[in-house]
Amino acid sequence: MIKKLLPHPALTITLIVVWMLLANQLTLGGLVLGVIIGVVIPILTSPFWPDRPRVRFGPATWIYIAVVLWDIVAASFQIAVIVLFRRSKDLRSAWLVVPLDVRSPEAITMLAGTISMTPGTVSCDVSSCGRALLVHALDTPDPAAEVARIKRRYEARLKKVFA
Amino acid sequence: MMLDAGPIEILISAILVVGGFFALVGSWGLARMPSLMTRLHGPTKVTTLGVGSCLIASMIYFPATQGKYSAHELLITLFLFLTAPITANMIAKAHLHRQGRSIDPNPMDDIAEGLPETGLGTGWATFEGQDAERADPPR
Amino acid sequence: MTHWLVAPVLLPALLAPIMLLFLRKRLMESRVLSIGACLSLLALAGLLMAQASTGTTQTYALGDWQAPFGIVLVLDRLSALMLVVTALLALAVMIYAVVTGLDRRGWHFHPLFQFQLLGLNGAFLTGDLFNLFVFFEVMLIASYGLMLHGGGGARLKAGVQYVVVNLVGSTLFLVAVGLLYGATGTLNMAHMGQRVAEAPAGDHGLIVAGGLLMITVFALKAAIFPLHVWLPRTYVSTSAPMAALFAIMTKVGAYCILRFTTVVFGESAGPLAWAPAPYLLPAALATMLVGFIGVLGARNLRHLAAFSVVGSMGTLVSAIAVFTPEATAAALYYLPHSTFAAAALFLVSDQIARRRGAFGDALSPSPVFSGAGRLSGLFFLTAIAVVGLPPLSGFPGKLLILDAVRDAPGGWWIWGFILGTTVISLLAFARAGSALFWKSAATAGEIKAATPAAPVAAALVVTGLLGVLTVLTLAGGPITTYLNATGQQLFEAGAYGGAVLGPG
Amino acid sequence: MIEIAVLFAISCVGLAMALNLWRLARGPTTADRILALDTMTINAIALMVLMQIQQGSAVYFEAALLLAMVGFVGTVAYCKFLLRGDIIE
Amino acid sequence: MTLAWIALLPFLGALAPALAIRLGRNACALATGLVTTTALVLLLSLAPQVMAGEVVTARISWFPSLGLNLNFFLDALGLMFAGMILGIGLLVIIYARFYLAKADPMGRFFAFLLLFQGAMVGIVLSDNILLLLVFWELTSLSSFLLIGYWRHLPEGRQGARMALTVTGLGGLSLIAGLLILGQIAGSYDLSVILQSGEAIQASPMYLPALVLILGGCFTKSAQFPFHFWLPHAMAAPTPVSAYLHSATMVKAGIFLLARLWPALAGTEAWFYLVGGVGLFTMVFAAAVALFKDDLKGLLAYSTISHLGMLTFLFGLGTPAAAVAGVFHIINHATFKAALFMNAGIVDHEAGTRDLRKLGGLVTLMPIAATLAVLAAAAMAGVPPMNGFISKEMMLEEAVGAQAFGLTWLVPAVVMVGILFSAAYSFRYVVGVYFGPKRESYPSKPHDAPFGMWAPSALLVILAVAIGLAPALVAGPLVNAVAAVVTGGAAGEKHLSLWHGLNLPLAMSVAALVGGGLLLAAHRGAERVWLGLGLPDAKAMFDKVTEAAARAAQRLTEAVHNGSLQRYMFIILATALIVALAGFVSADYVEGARATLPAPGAAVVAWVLLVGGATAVVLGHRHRYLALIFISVIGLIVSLAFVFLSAPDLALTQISVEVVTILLLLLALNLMPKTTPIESSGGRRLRDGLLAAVGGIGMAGATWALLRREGPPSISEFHWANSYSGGGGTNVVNVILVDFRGFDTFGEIIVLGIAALTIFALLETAGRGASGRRLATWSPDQRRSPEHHPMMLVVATRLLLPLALVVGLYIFLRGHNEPGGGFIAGLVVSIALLMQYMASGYAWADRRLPVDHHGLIGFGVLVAALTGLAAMALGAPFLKSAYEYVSIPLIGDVGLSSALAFDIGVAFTVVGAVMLALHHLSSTAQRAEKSPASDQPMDIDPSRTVAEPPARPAGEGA
Amino acid sequence: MSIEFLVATAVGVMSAAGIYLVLRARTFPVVLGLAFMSYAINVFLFASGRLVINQPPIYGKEVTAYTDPLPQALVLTAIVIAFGMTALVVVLALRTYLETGTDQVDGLADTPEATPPPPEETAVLGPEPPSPVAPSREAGR
Ligand code: NA
Ligand code: NA
Repeated sequence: MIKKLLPHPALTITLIVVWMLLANQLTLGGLVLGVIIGVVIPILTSPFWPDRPRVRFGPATWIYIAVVLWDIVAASFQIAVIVLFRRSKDLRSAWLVVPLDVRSPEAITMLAGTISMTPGTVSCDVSSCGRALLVHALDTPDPAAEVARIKRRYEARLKKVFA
Repeated sequence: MMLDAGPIEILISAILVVGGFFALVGSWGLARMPSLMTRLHGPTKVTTLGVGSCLIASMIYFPATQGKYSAHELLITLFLFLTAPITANMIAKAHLHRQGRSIDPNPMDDIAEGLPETGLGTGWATFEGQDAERADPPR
Repeated sequence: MTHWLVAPVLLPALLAPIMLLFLRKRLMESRVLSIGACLSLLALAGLLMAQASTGTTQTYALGDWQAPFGIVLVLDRLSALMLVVTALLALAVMIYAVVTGLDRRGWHFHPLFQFQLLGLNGAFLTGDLFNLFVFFEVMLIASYGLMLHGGGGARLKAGVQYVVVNLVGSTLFLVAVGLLYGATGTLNMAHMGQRVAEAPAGDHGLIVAGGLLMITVFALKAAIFPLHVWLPRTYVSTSAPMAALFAIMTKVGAYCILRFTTVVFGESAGPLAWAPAPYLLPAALATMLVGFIGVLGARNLRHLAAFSVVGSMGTLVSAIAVFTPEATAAALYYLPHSTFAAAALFLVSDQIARRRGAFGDALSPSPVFSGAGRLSGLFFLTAIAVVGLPPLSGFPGKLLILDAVRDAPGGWWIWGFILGTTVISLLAFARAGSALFWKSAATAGEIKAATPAAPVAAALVVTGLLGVLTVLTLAGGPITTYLNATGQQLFEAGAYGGAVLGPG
Repeated sequence: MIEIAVLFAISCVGLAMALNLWRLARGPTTADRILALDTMTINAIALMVLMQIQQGSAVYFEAALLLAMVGFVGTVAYCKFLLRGDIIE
Repeated sequence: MTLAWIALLPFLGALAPALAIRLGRNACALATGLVTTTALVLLLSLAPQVMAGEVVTARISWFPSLGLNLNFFLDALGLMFAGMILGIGLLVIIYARFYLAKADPMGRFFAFLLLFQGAMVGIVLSDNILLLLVFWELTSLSSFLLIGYWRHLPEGRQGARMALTVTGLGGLSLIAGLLILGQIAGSYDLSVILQSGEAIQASPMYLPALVLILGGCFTKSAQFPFHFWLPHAMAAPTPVSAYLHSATMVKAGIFLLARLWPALAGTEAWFYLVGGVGLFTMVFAAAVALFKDDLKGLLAYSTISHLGMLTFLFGLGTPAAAVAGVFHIINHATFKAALFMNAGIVDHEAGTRDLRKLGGLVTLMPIAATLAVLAAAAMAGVPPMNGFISKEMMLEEAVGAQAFGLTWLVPAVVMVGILFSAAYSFRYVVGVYFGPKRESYPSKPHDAPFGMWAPSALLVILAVAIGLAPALVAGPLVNAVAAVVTGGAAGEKHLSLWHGLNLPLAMSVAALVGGGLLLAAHRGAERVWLGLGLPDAKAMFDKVTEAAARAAQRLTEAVHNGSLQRYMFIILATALIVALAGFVSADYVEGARATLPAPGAAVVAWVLLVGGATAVVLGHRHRYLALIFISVIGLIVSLAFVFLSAPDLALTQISVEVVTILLLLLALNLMPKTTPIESSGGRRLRDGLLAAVGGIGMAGATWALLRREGPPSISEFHWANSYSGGGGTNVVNVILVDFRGFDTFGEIIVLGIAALTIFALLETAGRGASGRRLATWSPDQRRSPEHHPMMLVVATRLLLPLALVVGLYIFLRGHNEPGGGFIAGLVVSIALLMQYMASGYAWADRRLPVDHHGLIGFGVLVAALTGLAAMALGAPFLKSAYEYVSIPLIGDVGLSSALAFDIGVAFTVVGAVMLALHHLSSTAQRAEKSPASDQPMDIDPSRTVAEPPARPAGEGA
Repeated sequence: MSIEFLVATAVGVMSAAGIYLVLRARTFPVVLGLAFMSYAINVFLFASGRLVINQPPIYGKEVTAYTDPLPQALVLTAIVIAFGMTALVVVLALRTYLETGTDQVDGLADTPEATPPPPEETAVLGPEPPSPVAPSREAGR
């Protein structure tokens, strides 16, 4: 019953927040409307999201978000430096293959997205079995270390979010 | 005016300068990098952050100057951060597909020898999907 | 508050979605509803004509927003006339389409047909220039669907041309609206007329350019030379009933030229009065010539019919281009005549082509075919109507025009062209009929019918149209009385504006 | 001060868009052009936000939001076309 | 009113034979005869009054404002002609009953004949020249049917066509002439026109009117050079020829000359034009007739000759000549009808009409021979036949006439004419009935049945009677008619056989003797005649019409060559020229509105737009690239809109843009990806020039508008009443859904129809040539095997609800802030399309069981019903209402009927967009050989069984 | 340099591009041309209400300056209609191509002297790129 009514509780919360952001004012009426929307829309769209990934809103999640946000900022500076100052022929571009432990498509996507938004790496493809990510690194002296960093810094944390 | 600049103004200005700078750098990277894979990095991260900065600046600016609180910018940022990696991923896939396994046969690029194996016995999705054989059209 | 005025728009606007929602797979019900709708529209149009014939110009403020701020529908004698013509033609075409099963040969025939009527009726009623654009688009897009209905390669190819040409036309329409709005600050045609009259001299260049561009767009719809080029292939390629229905589409162009010019550039427009007029007459004359030369050079019946539409538009617009009440009245007599005559010609051509199997409508002899007697009679009468010979209405129609334009500048040119092109078309139709019926009678062989012959009811539709022409002829007195009043009404300075915008 | 910062940022974004155009025209691969277009869209969002600050007006927001959403769909469609020809299959 | 009935009876009666034929041929002929007899009796009942000098009239209003009314009048001239038409008509009907073969459809024949008869009677009874025109043209049409009656004969077809074309041409000339005449006289009624002779002849328009009217008369009465149609009209059945060439059709032209004589005759122009043409025709046609071997050909040219003589007589312009003309009309009708019937009998019985195969029939067909001798004598002008008397009268007038100051010219020419006339008359009789009997004739000749020769006998008796006692038999009528024609100037003329020994008699005798001699020397004369090598007018006519038709065909096909490229060029160039011409034709003063300084970003945007446009134009042959480039334009335009205070526009542009791109990409998939270079350099230059001029024009127009203030816009009202009257603060939206809601109503209908048409187009794509092409379609690009990339699928799943929330938000705020139903509908559509794109058509479609047609219908209906609700409350359609209602927990909510209207808009938009794209993509599925899997993503690791990787993770190259 | 000048010239450029493209021989460029014309006309129609910055037509009691909302409403309607029309013409072009095998606007078959365009990956405005290993065009054959 609950599952039918709230197919994606996290989504419901997100939508309520989004609605409040859109409405741009904190009124009771707006909140009621937001709740209605947050409940109704996931029900309407649930056929398009048949899987139910379990997302935990624990500290792990917040830590993960913080780490990623920080890395995005750092990444940008790093890339900026490369873009501005590094000569093209000095670039140490490399392909990385990141073997995956996470299995849910949501988690893999999250990881891939994180990789893309963080320093010097863009995830380009998934293996056809879904167990490895193809990542392009703009400038990396040690590809293996980079892979290890990705698995440690992001994948390990993600596993806790998608428990 | 400049003399009146309070800390908030300075903060906003700084964020704006940083935002503009990142936006420019991202596009500069796009323009000057030697190959598509290297060009992909600038816009994905730097430009997105540049836009994000502008949005944050806006988010601070309106409450600070006009007393109008607005969180709309947060939504745009959310959207951009959600979509930027997917965009990059799709462009990369399209590029991989168009160029074949030998990526970026560009003399400026040192990864011309091709894609690595997955190491799992299977291929990359772009090249070897469920119906790889059928999909290759007759030459 | 009387709502009759909006009914010709609302009726199809409601029926079409209802058919779409509930009758998509129910042909019989759709047919009954469609024919019923056509009949109701006819009755409605008749009622409105009766109201208009009192001479008062009625308006209907949509959304209760008065002109010039909101959109108003305006009913005067002219629009009532156009509604009646449309409804009559629609009824005939709908019956023909049903009895020949055209409506079964594709999707959404009946809703599209209703939408087409909606666009036409709206265009004839609206008093707002931009709203006219919207109804043009409704009318056009429905016509695309109907034009393509039934499919086939040639139809599709021609459809591309038809659609593209009209899209460019719509673009030009908007350019004109932009210029006129920018220069006058209004969209209501009556109001625009007042603004044009008051406009400072420095604005005149833009206003005239906008006005002429507007006329150009209408001329494109009306198939006026050299903008007529799209018409023949379109009309030839579509199904006969749709070509027959499209006979009214060219008249929309003519109607708009008349309405727009009299309201916006009318007598009261001061220095800009009748500014578009000088361009129209030479173009109309050339249209007549090109049309009837095309009739003479046609290789098949449908080309003949299509070019005769072009030619008759030249005749019609040449009378309009004179811009006098008398010539307008004459043109308005010729308008329904040429509409029904063209429709009859397309429909009779279709029946002939069906009977001739693989020989189709080519103007070359085929072996004798069944029903040739009846069809030759219908063809003969239709040809008489199109050429403009007595006893059908083409003859008084042309006489009325000749009589009315005599004293106008360029009147002798119109005489020469009308009489000259009548000779050409006479020769052409004589050749065509002779090849189709007389030579065929002497050609050996047998026809294997490829397409099912049209039922007798199809011939009855043509007979009905010819009957309408007969009524037009026999009732010439009362009809011309109405039309003369229409002409007077259109040219009465400030009358339209007063009715739409209120006194003062 | 903010005015100057905004002006600076706008100039940067404007310049960035010009660079995007250069890449768009120059290519050389189709993916480069898609990327250039996508970046241009994102820069346009930045421009809208900056103009919003410059003018002190809030009407740019929906446009920016919609552009973010729609730019993504467009880019995906372009890529999908390159990959499969058929964008909806 | 009797008069109107006489004119209309044959028309109404035309149904009688058509119906009676079911009862048999006799019934058919009887019915026809009854109609004509009735009309004749009615006519004769009026005769006493008319002969007493009274004019009988009937007036029925028809087109009063035009002056075209059913006004009839009967005077002596009308009586004479109507009597001839109906009387000879009756004889022809009797004759035709026996003449027509069993196979000939008699009902049709008599129906046509009655139509023709009615038209002729109408001409002679009309008091209104426009009405006369109606009947005039009707004679052309009905004679066309009669001449072409034997549709299997090529001569019949050609003859009919030629007759119609020539007389039709003349008819149009006549229209012009009579309209001018009416204008000069101030009325189209003959009774008025005939009173205005002096005014007419004094008018500067007299000469044009005269020439145009004569154009009608001469073509109808086959005067040179329009004579050539008449001999070919002989292809008609002989009864028709007899009728057309004696009393009717050709006489219509003569009738009109006589009718208009008081108004037009007497001037120099009339004398030379009418008299000259008549005289020449008389001589020329007589000469031709002499060398015709076909009996009917001979008679046809003799008709032309006699018509020439009549024309000549009326052309002389003297009252006495007019009397002679009137008298000869009667005489000619009697002997010519008789001769035609005779020729028909010969043809019928001997099986040929060729003089070279005939001869010596006098013993085989004594009755026919007797009749022929008498009728031909009348034609030759042998006393005591009626033709002799009128010829003498003609000669008398000819002797007195002088042309170009020469007194001998006219008599000399006339002399030649009557000499030939005598010769061909003799030739007819001698060639058919006398001379050696032939070995055999195509069929065995014997005298015809009574019914066939009786009508001609009657006519011959009449001819003899008139000849012997002209004053008694014809005198009163001729005098009465002459009085009408000349307006009483002729006085009483005593008709007599004997005029005394005078020059005309001498000429007559000389002509008869000379004619005999000429016949004797026929063979030699024929050689001379053929040696002249006169051009064949019919061949020339044929050549001219054929050439005209071919030229028309070539011209038409050259102009309308089916090239859209050309059409577009013509249309665009015309629009440009016309607009430019309009612009320069009136004053223009540059406006003084202050301009806004452009910030740098605007300049950059401009550069982007121009660069994008250049890229599209230069790169348009790579279609896919062009699509990428064109997106730049959309982006910049959206930016411009938002910068220039048009947020609604920007939102709409942005969302429309992407749907359009999706649509174009979907279509491009199945189409060629490149455009070949087909236009020549010259054409591209030409197109480029037009584009440049057009661009400059548009830029100039924009600039001109932007630089001036212009009058106050009606939108000031919208601004002022948006909130108070429309209940919304977004004025644009209030305009859309309220002030101009009717526009929006139409607009969603356009969208709906577009989708319906797209559906109808694509629904049939699987059939026919298109279906085959789809079935054999193979992708023209290398394709990645992956259909549904995992990451994309995951992202869109999250984006869908987000986008829906945004859509809802945009919808709800639209009335007060930028947004509204249309944009919301597009946003929702885009969100749904994302699912289709990512997860695949089949998968998404199963999850969206929505009837798109229904959505469209529902949307339009909701919008319409919103408007109707107002009507139910007595307000006009689409009148809006709004109310702020308090809802528990939510608070005050502004509810506007416009919101319901906007719901309709949104539903229509979603329905239309989804319907279109849905069917576009399903069309592509038909072409797909390896359908995508049902799974929403190709790779779903959560579905695959977890197993350890084959070997440790490989690392980057 | 004024905004008015930029807008006017932009309208001119878009119109010119539109006119040139609708005069091409294939349906697809013609569709692009129509799209261009639509852009041009939308901006033009919008401009008929004159240009104003930062005064959106959102009514407020304290707001006194505003841009002319009417042309905006007209352009909105025009955009929607143009969208419907474009959709239709695109599908019609596709359908015609499927039915007849040619996308010539005149419905004629490809002319033999028609020359193929240069390879796709060539820069439109820039110099030739190095030749790719697996050029997509060849792969497509
Ligand atoms: Na809106
Ligand atoms: Na709208």
